[in-house]
Amino acid sequence: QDEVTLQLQWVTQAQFAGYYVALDQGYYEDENLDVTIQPGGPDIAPPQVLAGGGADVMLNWMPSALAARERGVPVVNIAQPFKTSGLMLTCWADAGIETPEDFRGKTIGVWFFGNEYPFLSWMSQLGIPTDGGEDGVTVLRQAFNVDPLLQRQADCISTMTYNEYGQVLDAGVGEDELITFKYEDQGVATLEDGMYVLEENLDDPEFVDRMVRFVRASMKGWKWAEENPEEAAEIVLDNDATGAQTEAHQVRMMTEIAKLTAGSNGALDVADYERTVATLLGGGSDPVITMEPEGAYTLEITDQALD
Amino acid sequence: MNFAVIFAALMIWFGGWWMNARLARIRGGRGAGALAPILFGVTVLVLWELLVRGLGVPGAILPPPSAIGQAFAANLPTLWADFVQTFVKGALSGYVIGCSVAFAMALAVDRSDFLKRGLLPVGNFMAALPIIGMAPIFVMWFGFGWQSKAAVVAVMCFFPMLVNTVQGLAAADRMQADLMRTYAASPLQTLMKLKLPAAGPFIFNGLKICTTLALIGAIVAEFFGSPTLGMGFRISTQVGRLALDMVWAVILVAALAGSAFYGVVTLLERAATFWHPSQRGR
Amino acid sequence: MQANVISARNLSLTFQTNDGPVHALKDVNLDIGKGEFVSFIGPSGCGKTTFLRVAADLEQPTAGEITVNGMSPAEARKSRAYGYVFQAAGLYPWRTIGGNIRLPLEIMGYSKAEQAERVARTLELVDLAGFEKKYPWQLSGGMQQRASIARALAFDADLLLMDEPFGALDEIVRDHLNEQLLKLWARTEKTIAFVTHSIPEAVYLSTKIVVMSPRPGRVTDVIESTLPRERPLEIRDSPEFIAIAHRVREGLRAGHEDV
Amino acid sequence: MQANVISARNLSLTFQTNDGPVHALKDVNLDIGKGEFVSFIGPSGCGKTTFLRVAADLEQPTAGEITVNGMSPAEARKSRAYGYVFQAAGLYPWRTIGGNIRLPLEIMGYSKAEQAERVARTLELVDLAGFEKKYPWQLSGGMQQRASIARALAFDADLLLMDEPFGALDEIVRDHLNEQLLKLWARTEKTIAFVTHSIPEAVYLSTKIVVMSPRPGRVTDVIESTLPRERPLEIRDSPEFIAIAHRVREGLRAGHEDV
Amino acid sequence: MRSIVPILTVLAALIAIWYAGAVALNADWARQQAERQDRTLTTSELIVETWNQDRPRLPAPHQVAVELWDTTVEKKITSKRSLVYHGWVTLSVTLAGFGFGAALGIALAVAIVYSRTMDRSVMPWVIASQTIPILAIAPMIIVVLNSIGMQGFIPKAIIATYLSFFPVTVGMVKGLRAPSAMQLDQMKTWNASGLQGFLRLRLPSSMPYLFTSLKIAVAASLVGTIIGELPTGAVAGLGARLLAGSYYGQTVQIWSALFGAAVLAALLILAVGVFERIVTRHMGFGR
Ligand SMILES: Nc1ncnc2c1ncn2[C@@H]1O[C@H](COP(=O)(O)OP(=O)(O)OP(=O)(O)O)[C@@H](O)[C@H]1O
Ligand SMILES: Nc1ncnc2c1ncn2[C@@H]1O[C@H](COP(=O)(O)OP(=O)(O)OP(=O)(O)O)[C@@H](O)[C@H]1O
Ligand SMILES: Cc1ncc(C[n+]2csc(CCO)c2C)c(N)n1
Ligand SMILES: [Mg+2]
Ligand SMILES: [Mg+2]
Repeated sequence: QDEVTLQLQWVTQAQFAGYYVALDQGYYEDENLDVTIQPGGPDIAPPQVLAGGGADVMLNWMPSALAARERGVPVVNIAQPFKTSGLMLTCWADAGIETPEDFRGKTIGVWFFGNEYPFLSWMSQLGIPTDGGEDGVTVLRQAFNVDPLLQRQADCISTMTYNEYGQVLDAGVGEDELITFKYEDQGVATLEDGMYVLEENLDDPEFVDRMVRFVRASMKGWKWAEENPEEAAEIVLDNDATGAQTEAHQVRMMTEIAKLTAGSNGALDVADYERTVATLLGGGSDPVITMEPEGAYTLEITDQALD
Repeated sequence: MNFAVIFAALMIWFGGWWMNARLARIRGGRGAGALAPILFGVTVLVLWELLVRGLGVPGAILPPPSAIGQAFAANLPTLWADFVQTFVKGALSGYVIGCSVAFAMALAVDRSDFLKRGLLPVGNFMAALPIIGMAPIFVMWFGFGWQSKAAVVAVMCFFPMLVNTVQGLAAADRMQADLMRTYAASPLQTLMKLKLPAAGPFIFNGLKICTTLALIGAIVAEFFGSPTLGMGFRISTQVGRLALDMVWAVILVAALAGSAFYGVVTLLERAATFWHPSQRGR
Repeated sequence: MQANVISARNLSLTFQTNDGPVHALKDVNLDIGKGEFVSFIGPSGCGKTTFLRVAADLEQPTAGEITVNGMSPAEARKSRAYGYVFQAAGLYPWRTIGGNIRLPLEIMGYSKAEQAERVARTLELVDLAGFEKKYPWQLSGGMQQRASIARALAFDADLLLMDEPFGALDEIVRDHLNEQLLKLWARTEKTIAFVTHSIPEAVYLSTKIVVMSPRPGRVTDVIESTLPRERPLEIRDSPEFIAIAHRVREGLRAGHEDV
Repeated sequence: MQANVISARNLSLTFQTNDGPVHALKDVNLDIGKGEFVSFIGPSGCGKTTFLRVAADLEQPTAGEITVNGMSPAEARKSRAYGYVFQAAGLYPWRTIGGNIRLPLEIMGYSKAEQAERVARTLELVDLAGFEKKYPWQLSGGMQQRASIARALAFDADLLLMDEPFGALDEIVRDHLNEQLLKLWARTEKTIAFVTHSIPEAVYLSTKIVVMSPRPGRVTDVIESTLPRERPLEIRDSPEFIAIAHRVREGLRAGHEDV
Repeated sequence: MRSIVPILTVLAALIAIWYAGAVALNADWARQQAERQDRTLTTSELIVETWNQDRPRLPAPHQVAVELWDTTVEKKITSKRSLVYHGWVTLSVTLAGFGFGAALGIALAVAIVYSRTMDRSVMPWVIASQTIPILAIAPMIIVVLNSIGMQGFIPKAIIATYLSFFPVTVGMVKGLRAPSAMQLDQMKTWNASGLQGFLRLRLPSSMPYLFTSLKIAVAASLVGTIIGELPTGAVAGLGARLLAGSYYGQTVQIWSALFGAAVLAALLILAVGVFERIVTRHMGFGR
């Protein structure tokens, strides 16, 4: 069997159901692969792990991956199971926010650690400064939970449709009390949760072959998960070493995730890629990437995997 | 190639060591005292540079010292702002609050045997509590600003300081205390003229332990939420951007600030407890 | 008859320790008159220090009674009736010699000028003039002892309790200080209770020698000295001196054999 | 004439301290013959301890020469030629009394059986039989002193260097140990160098008394004792004893006036 | 035993303050919830409400107690939901880190005491090393070690070692230097070898210092392990529980993990204390 190590970008949860399903259902084994899934965490930068040789393939958001590429870690997108972005801002309705223009003078919680790029380029497209002040927004570096909103330390916070938003609702807040801005709807969506490998490895046909099999099996896992959300959530729970997650939460997450993966067969849609790059390059004075990236994706692997 | 690099590294290491051994044999002399650790530090830096470059370690894993130096020089204003936010506002204020509350508490504990019996064991238990675990809770309670960092620092400093001060206030030996009794000294006189001076070395021990805790606490707390500046914020976001040279520049600031803080308290200690044998000897 | 400065009636003190009670003092009866110089002598552990500590209200008797200046020891302590010299020098290391001597004066609220004057005077008395600014560890053991004596003399207590003040000194210095102490006593008419291990010292200094023996600590002999108050050092070779010393030695030896 | 065990020629030792040099020993000339009992007496700080330490190779002289058993002090130390009793007892608190006495024997590689035998014998000698299993803090000060002496006697050194071994004891116990030491010395013919503050003790024990004076530390008088080797305690009242003691006291006083 | 009453009093006071704090911190949310449901709360309802929230800012003591009971006694200890299981994961790393740390600390101390070069050149850096915020470099340590193939146990143990060696070094240096000049001279008069001097004098006299610092070190090792468990992502261990609790806003879980850690620390310190008593009793220090 050939070994493959996958570096997740977050802790074990239904966001990564496809991979756990593929492992659990033996799809990887069918492809003669021995796959290790490494959970991530708030301080693990997957591109760093990849650069250090700690994993063969990583999941990442495209802004972060492209930024890493500019920083001298040449990562290449080989597959894109997520078609749609799940990122959004969730605000208190009573804070007086109706359009993005109303963000001025408000406090907004943002995830950093490479996840700030979509927000920053959106704001610079709107021409809203992010350094506090009267008509700018005050940015908080929010930890990965929803307390800043519930405690009203922030007027808006970053949430994912499939996770944090549900947590806000679970806390007892009504949907009518909130107003949400999906990046997808604002035309600033960037691609999330793609698979990336190091460029130099793609010169090795054996590696490419392994990735082809890996992507094929993973996509099989994703499609199974979309169809069987409850069982998929169960599989994820079995793989969660902390034992801290609840079933209800994971089932709902799986249901929401299925909406994001629905439009993709795993191959990167070049139009989506170009939209992402345009969003990032349009980042005003401090763009996330300074020039059009080259060779940041390859369709070779999905082409082989999906035919 | 790699072999040559490692060989060169070994040579440099032994060279530095040999020089230091020579230095150590030169007795006395304040200059020599400072030179040895500097030489050691320089040896380590040269080794680091050599190994990172020679073995081709990616900059995203470990940058060479020269790159760190450049990042440091190029980002002085940012680093200064981060330093003020984390060290001056977060760590220092928390340090002052935690240490002074603990000190006041220790005075109360010293006056009451009941409190001493009850509070000290509980205090010792709480001191064993991994306070960093409280950081997310404090960010929730006290907000994203420096106040939550100061709170973490204050709590981290509280117990070491309390335990040391209480121990110190009981440090006066029996004869010294009896002497005060023969003078029929008031409790306040006894405190000012006997207990506090005798507690000096212990109090400073607590203060020294707290200097290292303060910086660590303030930085750690920033990992659980912060405004868009501060040393912890900088480290965490720059790791996410793979700007490791900048990360190490911040670590450098932390080490410099921490060592300086420790050094200042040590100097104060030397001035205030000059009479103690540990300050006189050798 | 003079008023008694210290008067003990059936005084007993038992320490409770983990391996049983220790009878440090047992039925001690003793009167010390005003202006007397009383030495306590006896084997190690016979309760000499304990007796002084009881008189100073540093230890509570378990039975019997003791008065100091006609008051309870606690009242006497609160009225600052005595000065106490401990067995070891016990100077505060964070204060200079001058500062150490000034300590009781500060506590008792003397004026600054008065303090300075008294510090200078007592330093002179114990031959330490010029060492005011030194710290205790910069002095030899003997000098520290003298500083501690000066500290007890700095304020005007009519009663001095001295626990082996000259323990760590060599013979010559000791002789010298013995002379000084006698002079001071003659001049000021203080009452002095003095613990020592040295028989010649006890005989040379005292108007009354209390011989004690241990387990339980009690008084085995009280010897009134027949020596005149005026005592040159040579008096130690007189037959009278030798006779008293002999009696003390016998008393002591008896105490040792008991054990 | 006997061979000299210790022989010093123009021996000097100057300590460099931060406030200038301290002349602890200056041009000391001294011979100690085999089987002699030599006491050193002198005011505090005159260099008595320093002299013993130089002989023991614990301190290096800055000028002059000294030989021990005809060798350099370092060689003598390496051949384990002497036993040293320090000014304080200095027992290791984590070892029993027996263990403390056994310590030098272990280090010098005696066999287990030999160790046990010697420990028992020396304990007997200092009247501590039965206390082998006790820890130092379970003993009184005097017993600790005796254990420390036993430790120096346990191995066969012909030379004993003793620095105020009886400093902290009361008169009666001290007398007893003086007698014991004399007996041991008479029996084993060891050479003993002995530091003391007490004039009677020096006179009572020694065949030779070295009087020293301080700053710079030098020998001011060497008094050969005319007392017989056999010495009951009563000898201290003999006119001969008193005469020697007088001469020592005069020598001492001269040293004190110098200062 | 005379301390029992005061300790209980202090504990009772702490718990009372805790309950009061829970009311103060959770009242806002309780009122908001009531408003959402169009209810008005009486004071006593409010108080009960604040003590029984799902996501309290400060959980009430009984909530933590119930959670602790549920996750220790009620769960199989092999279950991932059992705090005992996570405690064990943390404990094993803590012990390893403590072992390495103590060994390294002692070795360094011996080197420092016996080598002037070490003393002069390394000691200042040992102090400086402790001013580096370990949490900041912990992820990097993990990534760097990951790149040479080490995962999970060892990186965490290394972080624990890093935090625990320092107190041992400092205490042990002090201890090895504790013998008085007289004791050292005594060894010299017997012409003892360096090894004999170490084994028979320096080592025994350093014991009290060593144990004091071992107690600090074992607590530090636990902190190091928890720090190591934070960034590696929620895998297993008390640190992971803490973090997971924080992601999902489950304050009760955070607090029970904290308490688990505190209990663990107290037990470890107690264990070192027992070991100390055995050793010192054996050595005759006891009293
Ligand atoms: N605090 C205490 N607790 C228990 N026993 C004590 C205490 N203080 C003294 N003792 C015991 O009481 C007895 C008398 O002690 P004390 O100090 O009065 O003797 P001393 O005559 O002054 O002896 P020394 O000549 O050694 O100073 C001794 O047996 C001693 O062990
Ligand atoms: N290590 C040292 N450094 C500097 N000066 C020293 C040192 N050791 C001793 N001295 C000085 O050398 C002189 C002689 O000291 P030594 O200990 O030999 O005196 P001593 O005769 O034994 O006195 P004592 O009766 O007090 O034991 C003293 O003035 C002392 O201060
Ligand atoms: C290291 C790292 N941390 C967080 C994110 C952002 N992110 C991606 S998925 C997710 C969880 C949502 O439940 C979050 C917070 C990231 N990309 N990389
Ligand atoms: Mg006494
Ligand atoms: Mg001496």
